[in-house]
Amino acid sequence: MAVMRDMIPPFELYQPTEVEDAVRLMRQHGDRGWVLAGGLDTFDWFKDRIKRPEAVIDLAAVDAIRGISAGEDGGLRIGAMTSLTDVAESADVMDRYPLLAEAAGLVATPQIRNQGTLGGNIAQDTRCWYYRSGWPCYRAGGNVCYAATSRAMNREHCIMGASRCVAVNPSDTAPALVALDAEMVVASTSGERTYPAADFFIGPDIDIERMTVLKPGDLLTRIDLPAAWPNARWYFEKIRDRKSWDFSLMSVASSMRVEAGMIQDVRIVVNSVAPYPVRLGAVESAIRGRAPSEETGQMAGEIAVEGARTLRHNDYKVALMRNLVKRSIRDAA
Amino acid sequence: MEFLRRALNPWGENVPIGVSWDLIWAAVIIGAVFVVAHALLVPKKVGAGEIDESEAKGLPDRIQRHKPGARGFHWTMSVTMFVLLITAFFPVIGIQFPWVTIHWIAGVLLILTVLYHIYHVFAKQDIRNMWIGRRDMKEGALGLQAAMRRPVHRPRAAKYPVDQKMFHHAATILTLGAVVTGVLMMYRVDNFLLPQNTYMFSDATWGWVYVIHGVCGIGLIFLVIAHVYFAIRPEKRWMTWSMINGWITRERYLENHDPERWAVTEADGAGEMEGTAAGGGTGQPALSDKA
Amino acid sequence: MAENVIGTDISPPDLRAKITGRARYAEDFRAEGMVFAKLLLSPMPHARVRSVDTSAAEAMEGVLGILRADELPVQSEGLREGALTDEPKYEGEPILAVAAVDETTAAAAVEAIRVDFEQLPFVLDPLESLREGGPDAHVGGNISAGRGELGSVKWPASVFEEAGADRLPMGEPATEWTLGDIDAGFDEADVVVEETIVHQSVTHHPMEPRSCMAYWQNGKLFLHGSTQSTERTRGGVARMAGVESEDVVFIGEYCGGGFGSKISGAPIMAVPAVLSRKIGRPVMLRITRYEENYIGRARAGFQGWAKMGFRADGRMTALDLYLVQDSGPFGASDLFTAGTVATASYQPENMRFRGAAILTNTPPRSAQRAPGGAQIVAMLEPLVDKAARELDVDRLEIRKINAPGHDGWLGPQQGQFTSAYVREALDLGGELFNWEEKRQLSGQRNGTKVTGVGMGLSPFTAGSAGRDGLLVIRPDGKLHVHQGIGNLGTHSIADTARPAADVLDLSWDQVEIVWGDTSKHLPFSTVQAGSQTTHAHTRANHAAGTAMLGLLQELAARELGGSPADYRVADGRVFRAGNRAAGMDFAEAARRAIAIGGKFSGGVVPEDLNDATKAAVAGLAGEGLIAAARDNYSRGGSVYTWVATFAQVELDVETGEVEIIDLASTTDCGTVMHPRSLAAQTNGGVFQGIGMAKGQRWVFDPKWGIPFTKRFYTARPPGILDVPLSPRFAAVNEPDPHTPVGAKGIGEPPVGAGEAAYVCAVADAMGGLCLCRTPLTADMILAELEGRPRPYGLLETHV
Amino acid sequence: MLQTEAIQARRGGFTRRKFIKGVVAAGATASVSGYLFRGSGVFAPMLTAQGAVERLITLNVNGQQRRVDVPKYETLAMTLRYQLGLTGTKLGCDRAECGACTVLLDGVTHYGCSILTHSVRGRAVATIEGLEQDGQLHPVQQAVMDEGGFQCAFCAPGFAMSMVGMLEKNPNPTREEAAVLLSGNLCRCGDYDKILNTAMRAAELSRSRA
Repeated sequence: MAVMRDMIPPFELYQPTEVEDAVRLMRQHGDRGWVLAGGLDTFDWFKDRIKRPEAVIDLAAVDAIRGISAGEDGGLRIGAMTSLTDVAESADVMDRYPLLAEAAGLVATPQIRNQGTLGGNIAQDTRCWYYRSGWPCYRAGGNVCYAATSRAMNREHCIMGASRCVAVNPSDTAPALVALDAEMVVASTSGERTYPAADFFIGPDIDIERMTVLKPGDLLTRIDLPAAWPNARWYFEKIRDRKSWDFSLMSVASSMRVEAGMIQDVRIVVNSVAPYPVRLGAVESAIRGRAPSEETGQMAGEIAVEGARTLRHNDYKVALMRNLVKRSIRDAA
Repeated sequence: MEFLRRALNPWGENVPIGVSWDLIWAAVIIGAVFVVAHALLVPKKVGAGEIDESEAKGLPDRIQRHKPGARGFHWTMSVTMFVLLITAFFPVIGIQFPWVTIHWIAGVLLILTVLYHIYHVFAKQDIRNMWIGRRDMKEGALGLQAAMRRPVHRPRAAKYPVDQKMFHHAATILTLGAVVTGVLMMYRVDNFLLPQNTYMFSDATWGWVYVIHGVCGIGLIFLVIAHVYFAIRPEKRWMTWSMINGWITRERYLENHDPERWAVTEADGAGEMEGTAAGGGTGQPALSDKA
Repeated sequence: MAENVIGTDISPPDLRAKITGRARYAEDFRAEGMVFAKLLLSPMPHARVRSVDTSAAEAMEGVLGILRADELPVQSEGLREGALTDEPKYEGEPILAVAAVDETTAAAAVEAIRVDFEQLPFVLDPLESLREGGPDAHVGGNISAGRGELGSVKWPASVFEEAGADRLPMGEPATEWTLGDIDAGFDEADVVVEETIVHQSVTHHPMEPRSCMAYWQNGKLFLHGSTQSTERTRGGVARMAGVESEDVVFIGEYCGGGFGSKISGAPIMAVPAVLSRKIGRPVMLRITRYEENYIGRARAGFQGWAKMGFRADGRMTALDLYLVQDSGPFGASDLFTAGTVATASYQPENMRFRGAAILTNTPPRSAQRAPGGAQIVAMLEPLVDKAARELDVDRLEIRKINAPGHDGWLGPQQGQFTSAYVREALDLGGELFNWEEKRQLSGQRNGTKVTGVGMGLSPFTAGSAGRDGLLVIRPDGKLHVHQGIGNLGTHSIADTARPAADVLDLSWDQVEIVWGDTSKHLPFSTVQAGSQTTHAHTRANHAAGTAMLGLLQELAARELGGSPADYRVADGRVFRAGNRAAGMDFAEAARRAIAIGGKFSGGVVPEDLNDATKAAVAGLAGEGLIAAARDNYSRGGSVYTWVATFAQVELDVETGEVEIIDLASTTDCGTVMHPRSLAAQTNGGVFQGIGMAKGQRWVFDPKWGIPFTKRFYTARPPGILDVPLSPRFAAVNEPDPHTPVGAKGIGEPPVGAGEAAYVCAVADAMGGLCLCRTPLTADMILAELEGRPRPYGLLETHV
Repeated sequence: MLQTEAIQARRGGFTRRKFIKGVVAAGATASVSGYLFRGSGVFAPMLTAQGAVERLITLNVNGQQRRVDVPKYETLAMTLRYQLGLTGTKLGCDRAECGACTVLLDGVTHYGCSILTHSVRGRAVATIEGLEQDGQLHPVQQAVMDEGGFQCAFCAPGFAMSMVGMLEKNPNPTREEAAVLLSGNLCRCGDYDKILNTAMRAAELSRSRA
């Protein structure tokens, strides 16, 4: 059968307005259903004719999961369908969680931020080009990782957390949310569950076919930002080949509370180095009680890259990660 | 139901990539049906055999059936097998955990135990213990008829009854199949033992490697179900115990084993008696069991 | 007196249509009963079709027909590329086409077709093909031996062993020329520099993919397509469809970018043309970006080696070049241009050029803005900087020392230039950029950022002979300039008409441009490529304008008495010298021309016109005062334009990222026709060059021969944030003496200048370390700065 | 903020129905004037499942209500180009990467190639064809004329719509801000300098007209 990589194959479309209906439809269609948020990851899969769901459940009209409101604990609640532009330009987010506003504002392009959603951005699939070419790799249910061979082109692939699959998580907002101790609220027909952001993302060792805990029938409805980090020092940087559209070669997000010149508490998260955003727990413990200086940053960087395992073309990521971690401490504002 | 999982390779060619996971359920269901059917249809006869006291003289109370090395092998293999099956199939059915490293390390352990076993068999045991000869076949046929409640006299077995031998051979084939393909698959995952060599074979060949591995794994699901079932069947528990403590009682020996086919010498105290040769020459196992 | 129509900014006549959405590009046309075609692309980089089973597709409701390669008049064979093929030579080469009532059905039908392919050995890296026993891109060879024949070049293993991994193996070259004595040149040198140099292949990726729509009416083929040159596309389409040229109406009023990839249409146009005849319905072939990536042409890549010798005074005594070209499956001529272009920059006293153009199973190459030129400039300029540093000669100065003057020479034949104001352009650039001050910033560190400054000088051919010009003054009193050239966005469709208005002293609002549809009687023109248009076609329209002037004078003398020499033409009137009232306006002249007929109204035409022009004139006969003329102006040598670009960058040493802080370009392109458009063309070319330098690329999986850079985000053409916000520009504006208008082309030379300026500035920021390769991405820079292993071997190209 | 208003407008647009349904009863699958998806019979008769959307819908395009039969998998750019004849919206990549298909939905820029037509019901769709009012060019269009903007201009309609969206958001941008707001559009001619000149001129014209 000839391969064709153009044109969306037909599907049935549902546009529920309530979460319960969405969840019910998702359950009804199981893995033959597809949840459509902003669609910017989705349409690639459809147009490449690699994913062919029989039913698409468009969340655009589910108003309950869009918008930004105050949380009970003084934090913020962001509906999963809130556009990235709304997140980046919300006065509340800019004021209290500038780290997230910055990360959301660096996603792709204005048009994509206008349409793409926060939920979609964090739940997006990896951009490994072997996988996205429709090749039968482990992540696609096959029996090989094409990106980890001795001849593979894997400049963008991971240096940590690999387990058969070496793809990276490409999200810009994911590391920011982990660094802010966000919580993800997931609905399904069996009720609502909440995951700390760090547990929301999973590696291929746990499930090689998914990037998050979301299974068919699970709907990410809300991202809760606790009041733990407002007004903390923060740093976000995204390294990419082109200044617009591009996915990150690497991104770093940090939240830091500094008192009397010393780091009291800190979160440092690096993305595009592993199949999930990597929170650097060892680095965090090592630098508590130290000044956020060049030296501390240097030390943090060295610790951060311990255990990194490079592929044929991505050795530079070790240096880049070390330097970005350093900057995330030294240059935090 | 599909038997194979197939996919288009990068050149658009349809190649197998593995065995269909539906077969896991098939194996489980067939195993369950077999167990239930067997439990319902085959009569339990614990200690039903009559003992010829004349045969008993000179025999110790306890007769060693499995030496510690053999028992060690069996239980190590059991553990690795369970680990392998759980790590292989639980993630497929939706119970997720980081399984790959555990799986291949368990696989390496299994290979080591198998190697030990092979060495042991050739160096210290008599491979003919596992040989299925004419008398075994007859024993099997009569056993089958007995199981079907026909009024036949089931003869006593050699050291290993024919069903045990058959199980052993099936397990051998499936385990070796899984081991050989598993070793090849180690070339496709990141490990410190073998260098990655993804393109050692064509993708169709690789596909068959995965298919064989899957078939063996799924076959082992069935065998394990059957094995565990028999191990806990009341009339076979004495055998299960012998795999734990190494010996069987003289009564069990005489009930179930034909001293002609498994001769026990007087020197065989519990766990220490040496079997002496009394047969041989006609395809019969030499009754020397150092295990 | 009409304002001088040359050298001013005008609003192009098609701009309103473009900005209101009314401008129709190829895919915007509809025809009654139109259906859609989709292509089945080869999944393998090199294969042979054993058999095709279309039965399932044909059984689908809505499927109207299937077109196979053997049904096309032009067959794919050896080095000749057909629109479809049964022996694909790159992954993505079209095998067959399916027509259906809608695209969804056509796509499903393509998927339902079974093709049995026999895999053949393939090669992505030319060096692999050069090894003994290495794979060849074609069954039977790896180079073009001329006249469409295949040849084979293999080098012994010793050549590769000697070179090692990081130096170009240099076996027996397939092409070679020398000037002077290369060894003597190096003996004379005080400083010798030598590097392995690499330039990637780059897809053109015009914004508009090469979609096309065709239908047949009364035995004539009507084809809507995207092309750089209108009239010159018609013949190609006729050949592809197997009909006579006069039976083709080609419509291509707008072209959404070509950059050399749509010079005279595209081979794929044969598909809707032949398929629509087969099924009796208009056929739209909407080419997607995915398909464009494959069939949309690309710049040839190079793996090379260069050695330069300089005297202490900065003069280049010797240049030794060896280039291995990645020619794609059907060949490319960049290699042969590259050596020639090098001479136009440096005028080396002694030179040797060696090379081999090797066929590979990668998408087809064609000219891309300065083919060969941009690559060699970007590869050699950093070496010149390296030598300048060693010699302690200023980098701007060393270029001035070696640049050609008016007595300069070009290429192995050492031909003359028509004009060469190169040093003037360099001086102007130095001033515009403030080189003297900026070069002091070199290496300055601010936090983690280091400043680098660099420049690039890029020559390229910029003209040839024009063909025919055709002008009509209609009874509406306006001058209608019929343009056989295309409208690919350079504004040349309007700007090349300006000399005709200038000759007639006519204000610009009295000029109408007729273009883009061969049924509108268009003259035979140059192909719109090679930066020829501005030079060549201003000559043709100047000739036609002069002919029109003569006709007006003759007509006035005939109607109003006196001799033609007594009459002047200005402001839309022909009148007696000194007495504006004694004459007639153009509308009157047109009416009288129609009444008189004969040579005034297209009845008689100059013999030397091309047949297509004669046919166009015949079609217009009787519609006004008609002047057609051929460009018979003399030629004074090679027409070349030079662009110099200067760049200031900041390199972040912790990330390898580079930001361009300032950018300035200058040019010697003769008379400035249209200042704003010239600046835009130059900056656009410079940005394309920067795009190649920064990150544009191809990546293939070496095992499968399949590319991953099929999308913009993976192929990485530059976006608005990747280039400086306010590039500066100035032109020398000295007329070329060998054309009546003085203008030379500008399309191509800026590309190499921008690319070289960027790589030189980055090298400068790295303390003069030349990585000597493009694209120069953050990962490579960072690895170098951190002393970590290189991400890629020095000779690897598709990374 | 415009975006917030847009969200509210959409909220107001939906009633308490459990599912959004088209205005026409089920079973209405008759084709209107579709070129691209005229229904070959292979896919068209896909029956509308219980609770799924209907094909025949009304779109608000450039201030006009347009009734159109839209397959559920059709994108807005395709509907505009092949069903409504609005070919000013270009397809450069069909993958949300080049911006040639940029349209405004309730005043906000979107890639027309990457949103389902069914997802824009109840939203005001603006395309390049709707900018000119009574023969008067929109300030963005006038700015293009003044600055001689664009070369091949295949990207022009998309860039123009992005500029209109930009002005809604930031009527007085700096050159840098304009570049960021236009960074979702690609110009392969590299005419970015002139495009930014045009954007700045458009802002100027827009302010003077307001």
